[in-house]
Amino acid sequence: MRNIHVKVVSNQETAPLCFRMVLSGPFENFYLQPGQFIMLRIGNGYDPLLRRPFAAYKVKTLKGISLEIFYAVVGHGTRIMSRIRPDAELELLGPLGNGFRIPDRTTGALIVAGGMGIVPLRALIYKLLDTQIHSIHLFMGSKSASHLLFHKEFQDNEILLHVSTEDGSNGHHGLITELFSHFLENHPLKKDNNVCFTCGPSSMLQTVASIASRYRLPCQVSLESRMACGIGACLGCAVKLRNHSCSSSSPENYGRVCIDGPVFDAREVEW
Amino acid sequence: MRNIHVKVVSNQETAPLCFRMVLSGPFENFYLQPGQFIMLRIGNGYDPLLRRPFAAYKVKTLKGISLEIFYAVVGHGTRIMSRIRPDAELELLGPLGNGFRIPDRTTGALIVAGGMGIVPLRALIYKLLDTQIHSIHLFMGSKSASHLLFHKEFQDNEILLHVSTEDGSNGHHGLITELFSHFLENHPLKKDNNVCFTCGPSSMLQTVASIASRYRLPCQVSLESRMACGIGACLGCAVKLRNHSCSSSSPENYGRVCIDGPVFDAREVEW
Amino acid sequence: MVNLSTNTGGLTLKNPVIAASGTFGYGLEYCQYMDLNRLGGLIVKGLSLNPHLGNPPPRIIETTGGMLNSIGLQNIGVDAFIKEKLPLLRQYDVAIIVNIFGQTVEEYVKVARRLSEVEGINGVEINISCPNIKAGGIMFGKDPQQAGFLTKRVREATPLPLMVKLTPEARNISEVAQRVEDSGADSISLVNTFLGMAIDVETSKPLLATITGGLSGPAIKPIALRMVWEVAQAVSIPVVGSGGIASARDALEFIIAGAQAVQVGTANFINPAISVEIIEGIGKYLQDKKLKGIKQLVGSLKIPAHEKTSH
Amino acid sequence: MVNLSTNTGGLTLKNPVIAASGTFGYGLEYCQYMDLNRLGGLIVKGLSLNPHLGNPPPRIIETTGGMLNSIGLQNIGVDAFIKEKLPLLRQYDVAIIVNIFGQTVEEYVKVARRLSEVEGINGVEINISCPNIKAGGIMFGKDPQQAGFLTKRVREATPLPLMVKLTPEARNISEVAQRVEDSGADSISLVNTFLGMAIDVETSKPLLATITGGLSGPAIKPIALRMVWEVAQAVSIPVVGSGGIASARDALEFIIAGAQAVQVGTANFINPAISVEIIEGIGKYLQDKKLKGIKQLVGSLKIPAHEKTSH
Ligand SMILES: Cc1cc2nc3c(=O)[nH]c(=O)nc-3n(C[C@H](O)[C@H](O)[C@H](O)COP(=O)(O)OP(=O)(O)OC[C@H]3O[C@@H](n4cnc5c(N)ncnc54)[C@H](O)[C@@H]3O)c2cc1C
Ligand SMILES: Cc1cc2nc3c(=O)[nH]c(=O)nc-3n(C[C@H](O)[C@H](O)[C@H](O)COP(=O)(O)OP(=O)(O)OC[C@H]3O[C@@H](n4cnc5c(N)ncnc54)[C@H](O)[C@@H]3O)c2cc1C
Ligand SMILES: Cc1cc2nc3c(=O)[nH]c(=O)nc-3n(C[C@H](O)[C@H](O)[C@H](O)COP(=O)(O)O)c2cc1C
Ligand SMILES: Cc1cc2nc3c(=O)[nH]c(=O)nc-3n(C[C@H](O)[C@H](O)[C@H](O)COP(=O)(O)O)c2cc1C
Ligand code: FES
Ligand code: FES
Repeated sequence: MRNIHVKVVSNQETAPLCFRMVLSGPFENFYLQPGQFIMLRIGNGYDPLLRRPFAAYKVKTLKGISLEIFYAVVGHGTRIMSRIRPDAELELLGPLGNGFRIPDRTTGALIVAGGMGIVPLRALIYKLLDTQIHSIHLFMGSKSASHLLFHKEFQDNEILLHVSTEDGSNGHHGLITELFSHFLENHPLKKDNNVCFTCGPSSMLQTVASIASRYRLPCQVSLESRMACGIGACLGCAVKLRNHSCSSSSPENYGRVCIDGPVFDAREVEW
Repeated sequence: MRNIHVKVVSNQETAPLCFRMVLSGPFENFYLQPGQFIMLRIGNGYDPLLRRPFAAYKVKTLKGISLEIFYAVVGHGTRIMSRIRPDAELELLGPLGNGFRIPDRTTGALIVAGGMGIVPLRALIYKLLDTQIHSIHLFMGSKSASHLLFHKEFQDNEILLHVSTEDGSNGHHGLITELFSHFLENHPLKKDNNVCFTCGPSSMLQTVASIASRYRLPCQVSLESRMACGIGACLGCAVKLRNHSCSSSSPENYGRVCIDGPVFDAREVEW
Repeated sequence: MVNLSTNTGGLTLKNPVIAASGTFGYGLEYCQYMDLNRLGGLIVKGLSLNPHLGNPPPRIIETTGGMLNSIGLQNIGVDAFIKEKLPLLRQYDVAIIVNIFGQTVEEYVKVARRLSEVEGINGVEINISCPNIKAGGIMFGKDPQQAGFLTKRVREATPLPLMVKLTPEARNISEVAQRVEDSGADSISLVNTFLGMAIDVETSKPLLATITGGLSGPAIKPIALRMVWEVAQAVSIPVVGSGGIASARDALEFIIAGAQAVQVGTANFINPAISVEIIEGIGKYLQDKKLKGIKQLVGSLKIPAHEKTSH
Repeated sequence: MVNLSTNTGGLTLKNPVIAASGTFGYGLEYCQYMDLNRLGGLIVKGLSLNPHLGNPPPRIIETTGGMLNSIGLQNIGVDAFIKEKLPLLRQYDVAIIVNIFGQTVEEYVKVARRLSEVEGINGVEINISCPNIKAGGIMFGKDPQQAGFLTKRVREATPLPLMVKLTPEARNISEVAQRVEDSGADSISLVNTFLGMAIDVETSKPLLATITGGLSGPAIKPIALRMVWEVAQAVSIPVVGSGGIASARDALEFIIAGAQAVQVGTANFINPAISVEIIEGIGKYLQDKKLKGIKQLVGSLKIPAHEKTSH
């Protein structure tokens, strides 16, 4: 966990308002677990002021090891970010947070990704494959076909892909949670050794968590929250958790997405 | 006078902390007089917030007409500017202000430039040469030899170059005003048809103005001031002028560098 | 078509965007860069009875997300304005509001009276909030009683729609607003600048010749918005919001918080055509949201349930 | 070598840079990113007698050059701090100052007393300026009399160096400062955050669950600096400046304006090692200017001649 100086190698639009940014820097001993994230300082001035959190992925290039991030332009900070030109120097803090945990004896994974939520899950998929877990169902939903990231990449893989789009331009016409729920209904699983991993909009996570709990499927959710520090100091990224400790009188407490998460056991979260 | 969108073609350091930025844009009917300036919006966010004023110069390139500016990195805004990469899009307001006036029957020019002050004077020199005024003495001072802009360009020209540096690394060791004063002492001029033009740090301008007045040499000074609007609306760029109008009771008033200047008759300025 | 028109107490504007005083000169400075006819209104630089020299330079300095100014209300005086600027300005189809100030109540009254004698002025904005002059200005704006008294006197002097511009430096801005309302103002505008300063560490000298100056720009927006929200709840006359508005979204925030109209100040310096972009952005927003007009939006802030109970 | 040490009323710091409360966790969060031993001091997150849950999310939102927060003083309580955090923190060579708050005067007194019973705490900062809790906090800081009373009671309860943290929302901050001085404070720190708000125009809902929150960061620096300058002239105990400090130059501005030390808050989020960079920058500045120490710089602002006469 360090603050390092990195350089933009490329920054290009790969889907409508979705950019891929490649960064070069001292990434030799930079170990990122799937689900962990980085905080990127966008520019050298005070606008945007705070760093922004992104999932990141290590890739090997001809020039050495690079870091790759995929981001959607959703507001002021990411808009400015989308205009950064190659060679620009940025600051990066990471790796941060706790990633997905693959329990021992896991044999299958049910992965539910909404929109940009696929980004950290992609790293997880490769890790699962590396760990010889080959029964992977990926449920991937997005606004439209053009917003389906890594779609081709996954098709070439041995994973089982289930796609939905809100406009019906690819796969199921509707929400990915519908597809997920429908699938579980029709395909009884050996539940003990299957794990559900999910990332996406908060409302989707909540639905996935409740579906998973219905099928007694262990479920790990990667949450998002606005962050200032990313290292547990500001308490800005609070998320309400169920309180298991007896020391406190209140039935709930606030966890920090940045350091207690971003990946939480779905049962811990007070939705 | 328009607000136009331009693109950075290049942005490179040509002398220590002095950058040349080339901009492409709709410059066909963009007529800049020497001494006029532009206001450049640096970046797309709010840092820096205000545009910065710069002298600009039209150059023909293979791709059409470009605008060239030379700027010193002196503070927050120019530091951020120095990190802008080619292809970035900026906004430009201009041409602004009143430039140098070459009076009819001018036969000779005495030009005194301090530091970056040479930038608007360079355009003036070419205009003078175009107007068939060939008796041009250029007094050019800077911190050190490496900060002398356009030095080579001017050496190749038919103008008479007088150089000073504060560290003695080129020409006279000392201030350019010393060289200017010394020259006038030893070279009586046909004063009527000579004009003095000057741009540089405020203290230098003041000295040049007083030397010029001693020799009854008409003198035009290009002033600098912090600016917000650049178009005469905010009254932020005020400079104290001597009041010639009888209507006002006060012996002085404030002029606006952006629209009443930046070039003023030295006698108008209340130093 | 959406209806952008709004009303700020006796004055109907074709849209809610007004150029703020002191940031738009006498209006004419901008006519090369934008179409003045597009504006809802335009407030000219603060005018006094006699021409005013203003403060010595340096008068401005940029700060993060904002700027400090200590112009000191330099102006050509009300008579020169009427003679030289108004005839030109009147040719545009835009509400012309004149910002006035004085060192004494009497001076405010005289300027207001003078403006009421001529054609083509649509409103008066009383500046009781300028931090950059030593007498008058903010003196009247900090204290509810003085603000009320001044408003009353100017009210008596002019039939023109009367907007009173408050300072965020008031000890209790809602109280000042209420007093101003009770004293006959047609609307309230806020905020003017915050008192700030900056120092040149190389020389240990203040960066403004007057040491302190007024802070404006996006930096102050969150505080300004909070104050507008508070004041809008405290009075029943229209409120005109300002402070750091630089985009349609910013303007919409103020409207949702309770402003009938907004003033755009410092942002004019960043982009001289910003007001037109803001007007277009508001129109587009209303259209996207399928709202018929501004009125449906004013004060539409949704308070979370848990906050409603505890207030 | 230049001497960076300074004194903030009964407490000698090896340099004038202190990490501000609430932006530095319990200190330990930062030890992977910087060397805590380098800091002049470190103020831990505001502590109350019992653990405090804090406000519902969303709790933060970025604004231009700043951020709003409504954390609501979530903390583990003074006992857990003493048991779990202090032993680890004490291993560093840095002045540990504990920020405290309460809903009642009695609660402040109890927390202060509890802290005085243990080893390793170098000072207490009384937070009478948090805008994010409904009872206590800012209530005490807005009114000179209440601020004075609270200070007096805490003063009686602890022999530890006592810093009182003022709110810029005070109706007259210099008056509050004087009262706090008279009531036995060893030093005064200012400013805490400004009350602000932000609205999501897509939903018409406030962007913070508590509607309003505290504005911090570079955006507020000019106002904070002006207040520090005013308060430094109004009191004779040391003043600790804060509000938007993000570089050595910013820190130097506050020192020149009259601060004996500074607190760095929001900037820690932008760069977790910023305090060290600021300390180094101040050292370099003193060296370049051939100054022997901080003391020569404190309050060295050069007032222009024309301003001296007219004040
Ligand atoms: C651990 C983590 C990992 C993330 N990884 C990625 C990623 O790989 N790719 C990607 O595109 N995005 C990712 N995000 C979300 C990303 O950080 C936000 O989209 C970004 O910060 C928005 O910045 P902005 O200035 O453009 O938006 P703002 O202008 O600040 O806000 C625009 C919109 O984005 C939402 N938003 C802002 N900040 C966040 C945030 N921190 N989390 C969620 N929503 C936010 C706001 O609610 C608002 O609706 C991640 C977030 C977290 C917490
Ligand atoms: C009409 C005009 C033409 C100019 N042309 C050029 C040019 O061709 N090349 C060039 O390098 N510079 C030029 N300048 C100066 C240039 O605008 C400033 O150097 C620049 O705005 C500084 O921005 P900054 O944010 O880096 O400095 P800041 O951080 O704002 O200030 C750093 C230092 O620069 C000084 N400064 C800041 N703004 C100005 C200003 N507007 N005028 C003078 N000094 C200032 C400050 O007093 C301070 O000492 C011109 C200025 C004017 C008014
Ligand atoms: C350079 C400048 C000059 C100003 N002059 C005046 C003035 O003459 N009268 C007045 O009432 N307000 C004046 N103001 C205040 C603005 O009208 C506006 O209230 C304030 O700047 C806040 O809005 P903003 O953040 O959009 O700029 C001035 C502001 C600036 C920046
Ligand atoms: C997220 C956050 C939490 C804060 N928590 C506290 C706190 O617990 N106690 C306190 O006295 N001040 C608290 N503050 C105020 C800061 O200590 C500081 O006074 C303020 O942010 C202004 O300084 P800055 O602009 O450098 O951040 C907090 C500020 C922020 C941004
Ligand atoms: S972002 Fe600061 S605690 Fe999580
Ligand atoms: S910069 Fe605004 S009047 Fe000159």
